[in-house]
Amino acid sequence: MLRNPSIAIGGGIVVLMVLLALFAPYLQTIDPLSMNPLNRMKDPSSAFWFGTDAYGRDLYSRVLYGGRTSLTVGFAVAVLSTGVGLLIGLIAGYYRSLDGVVMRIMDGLMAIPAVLLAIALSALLGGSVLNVVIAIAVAESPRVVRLIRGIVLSLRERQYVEAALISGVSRSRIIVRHILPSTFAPLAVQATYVFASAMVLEAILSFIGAGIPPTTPSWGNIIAEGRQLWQIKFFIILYPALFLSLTVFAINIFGDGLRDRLDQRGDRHL
Amino acid sequence: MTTLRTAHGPAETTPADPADEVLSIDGLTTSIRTGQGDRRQGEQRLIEDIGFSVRRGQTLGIVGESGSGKSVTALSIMRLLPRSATVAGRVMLKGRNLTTLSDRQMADVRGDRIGMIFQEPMTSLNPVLPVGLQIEESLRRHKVASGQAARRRAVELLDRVRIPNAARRTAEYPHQLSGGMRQRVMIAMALACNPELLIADEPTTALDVTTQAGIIDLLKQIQADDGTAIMFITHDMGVVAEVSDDVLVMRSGRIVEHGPSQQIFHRPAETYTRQLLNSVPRIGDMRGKPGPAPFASIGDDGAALAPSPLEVAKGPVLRVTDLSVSFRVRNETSRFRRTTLRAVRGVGFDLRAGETLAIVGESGCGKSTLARSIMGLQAVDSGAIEVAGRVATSMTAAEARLARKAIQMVFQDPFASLNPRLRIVDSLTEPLTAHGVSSGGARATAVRLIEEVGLSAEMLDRLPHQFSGGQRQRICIARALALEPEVIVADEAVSALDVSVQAQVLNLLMQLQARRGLALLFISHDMAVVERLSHRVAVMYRGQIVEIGPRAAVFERPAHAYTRRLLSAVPLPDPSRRHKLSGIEELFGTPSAEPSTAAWTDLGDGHRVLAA
Amino acid sequence: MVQSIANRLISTVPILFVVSVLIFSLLYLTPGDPAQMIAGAQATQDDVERIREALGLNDPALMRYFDWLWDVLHFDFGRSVFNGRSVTELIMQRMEPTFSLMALTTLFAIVIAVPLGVLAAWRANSVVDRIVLVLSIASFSIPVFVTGYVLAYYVAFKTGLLPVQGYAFLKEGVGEWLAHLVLPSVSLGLIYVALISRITRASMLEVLSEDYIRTARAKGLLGRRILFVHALRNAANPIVTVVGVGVALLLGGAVVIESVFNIPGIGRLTVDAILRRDYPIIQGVMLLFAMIYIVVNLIIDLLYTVFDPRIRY
Amino acid sequence: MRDLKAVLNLAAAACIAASVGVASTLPAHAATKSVTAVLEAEIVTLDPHGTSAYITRTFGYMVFDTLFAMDSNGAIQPEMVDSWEQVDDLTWTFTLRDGLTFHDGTPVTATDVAASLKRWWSLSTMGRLLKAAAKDVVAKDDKTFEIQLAEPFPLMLTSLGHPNSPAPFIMPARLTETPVGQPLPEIIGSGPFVFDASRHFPGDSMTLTRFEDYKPRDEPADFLAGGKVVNIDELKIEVIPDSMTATTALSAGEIDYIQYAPFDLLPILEQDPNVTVMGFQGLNMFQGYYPLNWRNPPFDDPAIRRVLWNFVDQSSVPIALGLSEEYMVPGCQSYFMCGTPYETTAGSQFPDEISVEAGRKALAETDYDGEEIVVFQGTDIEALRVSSAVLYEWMRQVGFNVRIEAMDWATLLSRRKNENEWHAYGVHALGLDLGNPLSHFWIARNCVDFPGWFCDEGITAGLDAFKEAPDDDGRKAAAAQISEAAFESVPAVMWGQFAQPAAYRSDISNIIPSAIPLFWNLEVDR
Repeated sequence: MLRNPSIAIGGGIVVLMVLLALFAPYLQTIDPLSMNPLNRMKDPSSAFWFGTDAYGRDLYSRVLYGGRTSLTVGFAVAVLSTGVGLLIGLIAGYYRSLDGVVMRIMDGLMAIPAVLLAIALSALLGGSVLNVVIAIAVAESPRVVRLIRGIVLSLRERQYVEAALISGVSRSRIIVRHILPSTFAPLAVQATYVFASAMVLEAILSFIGAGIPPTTPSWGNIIAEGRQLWQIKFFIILYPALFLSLTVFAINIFGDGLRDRLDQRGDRHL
Repeated sequence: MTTLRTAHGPAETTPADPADEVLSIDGLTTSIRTGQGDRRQGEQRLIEDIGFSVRRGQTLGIVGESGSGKSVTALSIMRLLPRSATVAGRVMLKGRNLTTLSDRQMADVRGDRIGMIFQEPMTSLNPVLPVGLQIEESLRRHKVASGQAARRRAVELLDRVRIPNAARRTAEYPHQLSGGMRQRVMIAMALACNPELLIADEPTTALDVTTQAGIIDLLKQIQADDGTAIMFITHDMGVVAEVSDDVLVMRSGRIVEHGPSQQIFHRPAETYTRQLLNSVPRIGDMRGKPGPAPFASIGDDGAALAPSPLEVAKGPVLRVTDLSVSFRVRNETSRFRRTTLRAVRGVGFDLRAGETLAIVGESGCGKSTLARSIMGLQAVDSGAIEVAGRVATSMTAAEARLARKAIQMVFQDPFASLNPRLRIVDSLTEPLTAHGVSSGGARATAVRLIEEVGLSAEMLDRLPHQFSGGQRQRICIARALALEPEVIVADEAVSALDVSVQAQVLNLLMQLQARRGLALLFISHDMAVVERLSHRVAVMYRGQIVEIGPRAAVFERPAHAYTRRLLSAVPLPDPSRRHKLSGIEELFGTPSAEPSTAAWTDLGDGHRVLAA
Repeated sequence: MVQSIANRLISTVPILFVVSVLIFSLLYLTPGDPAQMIAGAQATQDDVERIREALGLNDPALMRYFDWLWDVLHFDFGRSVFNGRSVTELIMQRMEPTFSLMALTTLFAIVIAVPLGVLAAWRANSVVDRIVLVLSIASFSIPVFVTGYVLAYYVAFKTGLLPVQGYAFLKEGVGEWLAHLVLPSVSLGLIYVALISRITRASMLEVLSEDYIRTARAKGLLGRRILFVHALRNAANPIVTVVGVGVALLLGGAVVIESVFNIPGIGRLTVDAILRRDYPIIQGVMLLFAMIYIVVNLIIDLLYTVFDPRIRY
Repeated sequence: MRDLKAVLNLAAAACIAASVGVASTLPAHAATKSVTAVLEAEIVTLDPHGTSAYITRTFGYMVFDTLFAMDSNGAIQPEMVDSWEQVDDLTWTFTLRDGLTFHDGTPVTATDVAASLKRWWSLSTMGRLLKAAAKDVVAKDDKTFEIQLAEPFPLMLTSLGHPNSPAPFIMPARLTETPVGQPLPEIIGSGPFVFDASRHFPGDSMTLTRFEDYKPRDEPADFLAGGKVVNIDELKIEVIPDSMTATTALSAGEIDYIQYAPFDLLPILEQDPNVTVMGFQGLNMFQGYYPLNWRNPPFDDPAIRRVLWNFVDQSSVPIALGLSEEYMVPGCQSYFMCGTPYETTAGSQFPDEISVEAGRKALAETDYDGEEIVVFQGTDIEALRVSSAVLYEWMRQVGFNVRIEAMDWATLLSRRKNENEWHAYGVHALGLDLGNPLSHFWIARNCVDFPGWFCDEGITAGLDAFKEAPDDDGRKAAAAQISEAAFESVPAVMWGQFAQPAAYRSDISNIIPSAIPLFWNLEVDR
């Protein structure tokens, strides 16, 4: 698996980011929340490795902790939306009677652009990590539902599923044994994309003013807060943007690698 | 210069005139780099040291089972293999070595000097371009004709491959044509620039037998007119015998035997060739035999046992009465408008224990729908299905589940009918545990089953991809037997297999039937296989059974016109018994169904025919 | 075909209904009150209550919903709580900028992305392919507002070649219009380029392994004709699908880009309305988005028939 | 299907044609003299009586007119009124100037004035004082109206001329029938600029044109008072929500005026020869506040509220906002701001050393038992965001168990109504309002049902004294009395006095220095 360069490089960067986030309390230099207006917008130095922001907070420590929040948001959204999407998708795909109603609701959710739905939810629910996660997950789930439903619909027609059916295996057992395992690979790939797009969406929510409050640093809100200042002090958005983009990039290529790896169809080309 | 490496080179039937030699191949070896990305790097030989030549006006048949390298040979000549393949050796076309040409020069040769037709006419024609354009662009590319002239020439070509209303057809898209017509378009395209060599790679495999007959006839006609050299690649011994002057037998990338047709079919020198020929059922072989007969001397299953004569004492284990099935189709041609397709119309028959009833028919005749309806996988409109005396169509879900124990199915595609993630033992025990057998007991049964189908118990813990197609089909049969059914429905169960494997699986089915007294509903398009295996035969056409009766009666005294056409269209694997294939003129219009006034006529001995 | 389109449009009514219920319940369940916004921070509770009463916000939710639904059925989408302008009028004012932005972005993205994707597929696994892949993922990874700021500052402000912000209506001249839209479209389009080039590559790869491509090669056809005549049209449908799916993405991105470049489009109207709790506008705009989604899907389906003669309605 | 293809081809052709036709014609100003301004926010509510929002007041001063107005010294001068007379303790009569006309061409009458005042006084702080004292407003004839009082009201002219929002703008009587809260059916005023609904694109821009029939007073313009002579044809007010974009647009010459130049970009703008930065003093400055919620423990304990004096210094937040000293008054300890008529530090509880350390000590002496403090943070305005964040950080360091909740301003306004949900939030207001106890947002809200629910008898007594004081000395004494009570009971804690400088293209001159942007008097040299 690691021989695939996409997986190795992408995965490596992601693991590095996760480690940085996990060990942030040990790697930080200065309390990331501690403000000191006298130290505002200081250039990077030995005291402030990445400089300071408009409140005089240490950007290096904030970026470390920001990784915690951003990765948490990405991970939580990925887990939540794939989990919910899997459940609803299985139900919609296998129980045709529910399909119509469920898919109309999903259509309704999909009809509203994800960013706007997230903005609306987040603005209306109020800014907190949990609410941002919920908002983004609600916006992302319908796509997962569609994906899973499509897979279930095609798997239902597989001969081995029909073979199980005619040998008297119950529906619930067919779902667990024959259908569920086949959804894992595409679901894992989808989860990586959701992971990445949730992190970008979080930044956009912060930009609009409906994101996570700055007292909980995230890469998105560090960039959003610093955006007024970037013409004067470029580093304020440079570092968080670099970390965010690098991570999103890494997750994406990891996802691509995973897809190539898991995609049996890849072997079909001579 | 006809240097042939095999000991059994072609006899000097015709004097070798070097000027006549269109293609001459020597030491052709193709390998492919395996393992891209994270897999191991390596090189795999696909074909090795292939040498032969084709003369003007001659047809060389290349025959072999899957993986024998016959298609790779063709693609190597055309240099159409992926970049990761390397081709060594000499490919001389009219004295020009194709292997040393630049890519651009080779592109000039393709379509101009060598035409090629492929197996799947549906997928080999570009679905989004009008067929006329697809012919014209070849003409334009090789500067044979341009502008209006190209358009006229395309119409002429379509005319020549006997497509009616050729002028109008040029604007149509491939999906608007029938399978046979598509293949005719392919031929027209390949012939557009009057190539010296035509390579036909399994050109009739995807076609129904009656359509196939027309295509073979057309190719013969063209060769007679133009003297084009033809390389005809196929796995079907009957087709080879029908078309070839010389035959080349391939196996595992090497030439096994090469010689004139008569010699290969009548005096094969190699064991492999003999085995191959023995595995092929021939129509007429069964004449005068009372019941199904296993294939002889095909390796390990050769120890054949003669099936016991049919016991007719018992009542039917499966009775289908006046069954009709229709779909609301939303196919690719209409995403919103749905039409009703009446796939099965008023079908009825009985099946007794120990008996094999074969349902034969061409694609789209409704035979698979019939099988699925019997299995409860397809809702039916009307009619009754009785399994072991119980009416399955009126059962509750729970009852139906129990009834299903008595009837099980073997599917066509052995690669799709086993869950790739489950170990064999899990697939085999699944039906048992679903019906409450303990896992220990189920495992013991699985051991017994896998041995019964000729595999060994240590294979139980493997995954499906570690098995060949034939082995998988055996496993599927074992799974179907797990619940001790009284009836097995086999839907094209051997058509995806190579002939030698096919023969083995058929032998297995016959053995199992004899041993267990199974009733077998055998659904197939292959007349020869059906003749070999069945006690009774039902011919399906357009959703109806048009003729049903004992095997001997149907094969020897076919009463329905369609049955007769079907039988006469089958090519025989014997070059000395070539005949003017029936069904040459494919039905171009929509064949009308049997008129509703049609009624059953009893010809005695259970042989009945539907006729107006 | 007209019949089919009509059926399609009618079948979308449930979607619109679902959207309206979703949005209404969302607004009902969440805090925030337009009356308070109107009155201002210094208003006392009494003042706010008077305004609530004047706006009818004290009526039961269900009654408000059915009143609104009734009006919508009569094509009356209500009026802004704040300035009393009709929602229809407000939306109409914003249509041109947003649609211009979306159209130009789509055009830009397709013109760039499709050839890139074709190139990447043609030379799959080569260096070119890798570069295209990395560039497209990279453009996907940078938040759109960062791209927007950087382009506005370095391309527009530093060189003075293009306006830094704002929008010029088409009636003010095509040149002006285009000049104002170039940078927003490019910033927004980069994500889209990534998306389209990736699907183009994937779809082309799939198609290039098809039998008819082998047939085309067997005819001696050369690369460009095979790629653009034989392969691309067959690969078109997934691309069209993604272009369509991307419209939803664009609408979202437009919210951000309209803020960065100060374009008076629907995205900003929506965000303003959300932040201010201007319920009639939020509901109206969301219905509009649902309509756009439906119409775009319809167009996609019609485009399928253009590229693939097998599909008919 | 063929038709669709044809349409597509056509569309493609059109696109090509469009792209060929691109000329790099950049915006050129039309022959009309026009100024493009970006104000603090969008003018959302156009009803000048309907909201206390500053931006609507700004709009009101352009499109509407007032009876009296404040000059740069804080004195009240006549504007629409020509002459007036206090007949007795309970009767005032006023006569309007000649030639006052509404934008629809009808003359301004005393009836319109009476109706407008009665509509205005229900929502306005100043108006409510008048309403409480008044019996009626009566039109005597077309030009004369009389205010009849139930009790003496020394603040008559202040209430009619003070810019505290909403200010008493005059509109046609028929418009006053619209209840406050509902949008006005049309916007007709008698001010120097005319509003045209067809040139109003909510959320984007609004173009006001000069009112040709406006009769300015003869006196020179002096803050809100004096002759409002308009020297431009058009005023285009654009909404650019992103201040970064707005600043770049100003530098690029695409717009002419920004009301609030972003603090951090001030140094850049100051160096730009094409841009002038305008700072403010006194009443045109802002003061920040942390209003406290007296009903939510532990802030029901005044001792714990007083702890805040020990660590909320008066410069950290402005510095954190990016302001340099020239735009702030460091260490101002006056509730009524510094450099203003009622500046006072009476009763100041600020210690000499304001620090986290001092706060920690002070907290230790109280009964604070670790109850959770919730700080609300409005996220859509920078000063709100920064001040709340700094407060949170201070309280955290001091040893409060504190939590911050971020939300947009709309949500904050809505949620602060629930007394159990919050303890404090950061906000700021203009000196024009805070400079006077009667219009001071937190002092004047004493003992009314207002979020925070502060109620101190000492402040009430002081406010009464202020209202009744016959002269300015009396009012100053009352202000000091209020200050002492407020420092003791702490309805709100200030966090600093600062200016929000405006910036404009240097080819604009004679701009009136005012925190309320005024577009009369200014001249453009193009």
